[in-house]
Amino acid sequence: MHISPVLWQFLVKWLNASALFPAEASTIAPYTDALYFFLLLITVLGLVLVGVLVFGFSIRYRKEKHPVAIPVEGSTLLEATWTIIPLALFLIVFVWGALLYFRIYNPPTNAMNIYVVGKQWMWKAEHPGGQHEINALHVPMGRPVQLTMISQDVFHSFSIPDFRVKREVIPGRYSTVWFEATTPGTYHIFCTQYCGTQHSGMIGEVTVLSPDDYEKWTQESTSGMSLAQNGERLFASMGCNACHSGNAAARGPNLAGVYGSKLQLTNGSEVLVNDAYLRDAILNPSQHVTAGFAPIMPTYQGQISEDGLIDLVEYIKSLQSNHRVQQTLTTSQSNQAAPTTPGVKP
Amino acid sequence: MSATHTIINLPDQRTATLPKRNYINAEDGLLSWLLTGDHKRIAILYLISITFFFFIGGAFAGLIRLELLTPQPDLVASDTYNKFFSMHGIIMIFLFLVPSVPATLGNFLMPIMLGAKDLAFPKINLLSWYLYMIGGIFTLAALVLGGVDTGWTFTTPLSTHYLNTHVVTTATAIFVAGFSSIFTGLNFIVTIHRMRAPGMTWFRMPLFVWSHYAASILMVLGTPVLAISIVLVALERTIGIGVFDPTKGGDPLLFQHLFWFYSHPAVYIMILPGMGVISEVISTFSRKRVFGYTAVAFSSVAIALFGFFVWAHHMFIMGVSNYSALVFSLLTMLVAVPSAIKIFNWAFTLQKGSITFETPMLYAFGFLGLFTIGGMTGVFLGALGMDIHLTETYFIVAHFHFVMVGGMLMAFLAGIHFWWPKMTGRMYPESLSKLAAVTTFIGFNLTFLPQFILGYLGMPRRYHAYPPEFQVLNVLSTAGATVLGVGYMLPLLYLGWSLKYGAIAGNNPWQATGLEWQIQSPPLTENFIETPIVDHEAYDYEWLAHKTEQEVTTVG
Amino acid sequence: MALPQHRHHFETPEQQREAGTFGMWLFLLTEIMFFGGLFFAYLLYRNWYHDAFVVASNQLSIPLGATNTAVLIGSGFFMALGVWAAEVKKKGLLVLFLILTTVLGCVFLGVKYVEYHEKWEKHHIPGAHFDVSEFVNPHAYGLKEQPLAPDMAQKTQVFFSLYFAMTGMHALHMIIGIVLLFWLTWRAHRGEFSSGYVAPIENFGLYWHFVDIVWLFLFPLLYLINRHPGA
Amino acid sequence: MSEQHFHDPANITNPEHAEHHIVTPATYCMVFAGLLVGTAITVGAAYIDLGILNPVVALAIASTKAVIVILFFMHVKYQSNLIKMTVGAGFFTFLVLITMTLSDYMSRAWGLW
Repeated sequence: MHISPVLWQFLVKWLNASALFPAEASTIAPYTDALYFFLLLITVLGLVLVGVLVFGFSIRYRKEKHPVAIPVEGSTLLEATWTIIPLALFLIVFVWGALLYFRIYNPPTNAMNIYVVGKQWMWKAEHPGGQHEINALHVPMGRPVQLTMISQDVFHSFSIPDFRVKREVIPGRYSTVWFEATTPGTYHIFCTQYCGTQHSGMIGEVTVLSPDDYEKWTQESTSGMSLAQNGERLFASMGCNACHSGNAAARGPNLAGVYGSKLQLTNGSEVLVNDAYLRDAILNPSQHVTAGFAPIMPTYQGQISEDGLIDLVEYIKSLQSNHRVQQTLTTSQSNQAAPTTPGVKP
Repeated sequence: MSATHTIINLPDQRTATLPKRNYINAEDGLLSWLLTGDHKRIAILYLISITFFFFIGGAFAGLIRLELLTPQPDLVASDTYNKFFSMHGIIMIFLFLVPSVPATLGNFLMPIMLGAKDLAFPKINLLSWYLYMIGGIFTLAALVLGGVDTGWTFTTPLSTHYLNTHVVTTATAIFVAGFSSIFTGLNFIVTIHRMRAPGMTWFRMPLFVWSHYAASILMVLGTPVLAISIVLVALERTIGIGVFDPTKGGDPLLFQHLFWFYSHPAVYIMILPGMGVISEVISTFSRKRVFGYTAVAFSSVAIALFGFFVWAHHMFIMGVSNYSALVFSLLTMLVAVPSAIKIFNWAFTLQKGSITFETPMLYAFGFLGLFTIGGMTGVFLGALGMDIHLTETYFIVAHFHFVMVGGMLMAFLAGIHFWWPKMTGRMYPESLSKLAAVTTFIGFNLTFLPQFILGYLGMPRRYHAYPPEFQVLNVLSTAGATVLGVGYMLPLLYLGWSLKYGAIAGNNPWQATGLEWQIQSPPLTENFIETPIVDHEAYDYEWLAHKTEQEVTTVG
Repeated sequence: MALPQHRHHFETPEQQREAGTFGMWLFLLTEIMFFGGLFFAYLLYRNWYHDAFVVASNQLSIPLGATNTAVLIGSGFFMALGVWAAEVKKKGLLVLFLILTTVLGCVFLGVKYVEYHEKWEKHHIPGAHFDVSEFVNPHAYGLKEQPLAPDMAQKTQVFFSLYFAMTGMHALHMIIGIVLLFWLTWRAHRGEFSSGYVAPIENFGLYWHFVDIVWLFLFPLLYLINRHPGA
Repeated sequence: MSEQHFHDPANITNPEHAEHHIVTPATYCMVFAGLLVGTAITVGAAYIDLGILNPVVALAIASTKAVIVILFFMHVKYQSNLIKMTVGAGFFTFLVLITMTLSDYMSRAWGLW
């Protein structure tokens, strides 16, 4: 049969361009693949075993060869065998899978943080330095990156198959995922949770850069204002500094150094202040009243966008050092004097 | 196949006739069917309506595969594509898979296998069919009015606040169809407890009955939780209550919990009756009692019991706590064990048998292979770390199609072929049906094996357009779907043909031991002329041989 | 043995009766799980938004709720007596008790209507018209409650969502039950249950008592979260 | 349940069978009174500050009332073990729903959410 060379060329190109196994582009990928191959191995073994039994018996005991069946009741020994061996295998898989799960979902402490906001139907990444990206994400190679993600509307799911990471992006609550990219290049970002009409259009690319290139990229794409600076403006414009002034007589607790600390609440519980806590304390303040303060803070539900909340959280996080505290005080004083910054950051 | 290969034991075709009086010709007229209390007639009603919905759902599957032939979104608009997979899922799950074996084969056979004249509540049985049809009509109404694009999982807040399609209509359909399923399960449980013939002890029941018993428990206890969560979704859409709405303080994960509390046991509702069919078929064509009868029986019950404890494995990446993820993953591993026990017991049933390879047996072999793959890939997804990469991709699509289509549909077809002579009194054409069985098996593997690879590559499910490097595997899958479609059309054609032209089957063409094979085909309306007294174990082929011998001496 | 209601596929009426009872109980299992989903949602949100639940719950009237509880217990009591009357084949008593059951059931629904109507007027029905001002600023409305913070006040909507979902589902069961009661009363009047065939009455009784039980839980959970002032 | 109908001892007579027991109106009246008293106690208890015990007491009383209704009004006391187990199974599954779901909510690292 004759195949036209054009068609042939097309087929060859098409087949070459197609993928069979995803790239291993993160430190997690080899671990995931190891478990995958182990599981594949026991699947194939199990399948071969069942196949050998079924076909073996079928050939050996087919009617022509074996016209009269011999009754067999069963065998406790065999039942025990195929209860215990699969159970043992499955338990190994369970332990292995659990270890992998904690490796994937527990970020190292030195991870750099990038915020991701999902909305119908796009991904918005916000770097601490103020770089914003839509449906794209630039990350440095060889450095752990933690994504703190939230959705503005429905459930989404942030997936980078070549890194073997995925996490649901949920409305109303931060979820996190981390990875450390090992190979420069571009990789797919998918939204894997069905989220409405353009679900399959909610894709993007993560670009892994060498540390130098990443440095260059951050310089070039900065918007001039870091998230914390945006947050500072928002902090002042919402009048937060009226209470959270840091003075001893202030009506609200001092926010300097609050991030990462253990906080005593009026209801007696003790909480660790993290991103999620800060966000919730802005939206549902009455459930998070610090001990010694009155529950007078109004809710900001519906008044600040998720991006704005991220800015505020970043700002409060940045209030760690004494230097920043000083700056805040001066900024807030100057802001009180000056007319409030117009326009809430979108 | 020459006669030596088979056990088919047909009456002499020149003299053979269908029994003069049977449930089909007992009464005439459409009304006599629509108002019947006879479980066999209701089973036939179910069979017709289920087949209808199966092919509608199948048509949507075909359209989905056609769209995915190319990476571009070129056949239909995104909204239309979303409606395709939503309708495919809703119709196939709630209108085909859940009622498939229980409502047709189970309805037809359960009372006969137990030696009863009917199910305990014939009117409720009929009501259950009407509820099914009302559910079906609502689904069709949603379809005709413009479809629904929630996916079958109704994820909140997407389904409650962000879609403008006919969500409430579809919710009503699922609610009503759910009650159909509840009533079927309730009827089965009461029948099994209360209607067994004298001597039919629990451990003399066929395994088909055991697996239906387990599935019925799940139907009765699981379905209402789905019903209430669907009601809450509908209320949230219509009047705006705030139980799942995060902006009002509700927790959308609560919906996931309630939804999967039913929808995970639902997959056992779907697969357990199929397992019952496989037990019957493999035993009959090996001419041997099922290996480890009690182990198989108890594994059905164990699956039903553990089935209630594992639902959150659908939510590992959704933000359930790490601790509960651990618990649910561990329990998921436990529920995999009874399925493994069943597979090995079936394989060992063949040992020392006298095996023949009629069509139902071919389907059963298909089931064994495909269900093994489907079950093992389930372990992939139950392993926490692995699940992160695999969930919400084509891997999971392939996994549940291996279990549901490769497992359940294969079992359904095995059962339909196996009991076709009993239901209609006529044989299906053997060689054509073998061709269909092989076609289905090949087509199925071609369709869904590439999807495992696609899934590991990371192709997300429910994607209308996809990156071009995934195309080759998608083309393979679509090609397989075409073959699979042919494989499913064939039985429709030749089974229809056999209604009129098939060979007369006689009472017991397979020389099987079940009570249903000891009565005429098709059976009388009241099944038994006198209540049978059971004095032998299930699958006792020596008893059968002895009985046949006696009949020959007394009659001849 | 020769009851006209004995169906052919049962060997004995006894078998038929027990099958019916068992079937009814299985149906009640589904009802347990049906309400179970709602009760779980209640449990969850009550713990999350306890303050809002307390204040919102205090908007419900204890006299009305307690009266309704008593009414429903009475209705159940007459239903139980009805079952007894059928068992001892006293037709007149049976009809009387069924009518009393129905009347009390209707009274319950009437009181429920009054309560719902009040919620409607106060804009406490969840949805677009829901209004929290009464909870943010109770003193302006003459209430002695502590004011809720605005964010917590919003959560009262969750309480009322559950209140209407739970009592609504319960009321729906009551309405279905009352429709069935009319039918049963008519059949009892024709003497169908006076010859020892009592299964429909018994099974309906099970259903009716189950609906009672749901209310026995709903009443303390919804009305009595925290009635002691100052806590 | 007389003998000659059933050739099968394993099926109908035990353990899923129980004699049809007719509960007397006197019992019903006692139950009725008990339920009314229970209601009064619940309302009363709600006005006393018992701290964490308030919901516990309320639920305990409600459960007691429910058990009384189930046992007497619904005749479960006089029913076969099958029915008793059926009732038990319902509450068991409800408990599974609650405990397994709570296992998630109670161990969430994010507090509420």
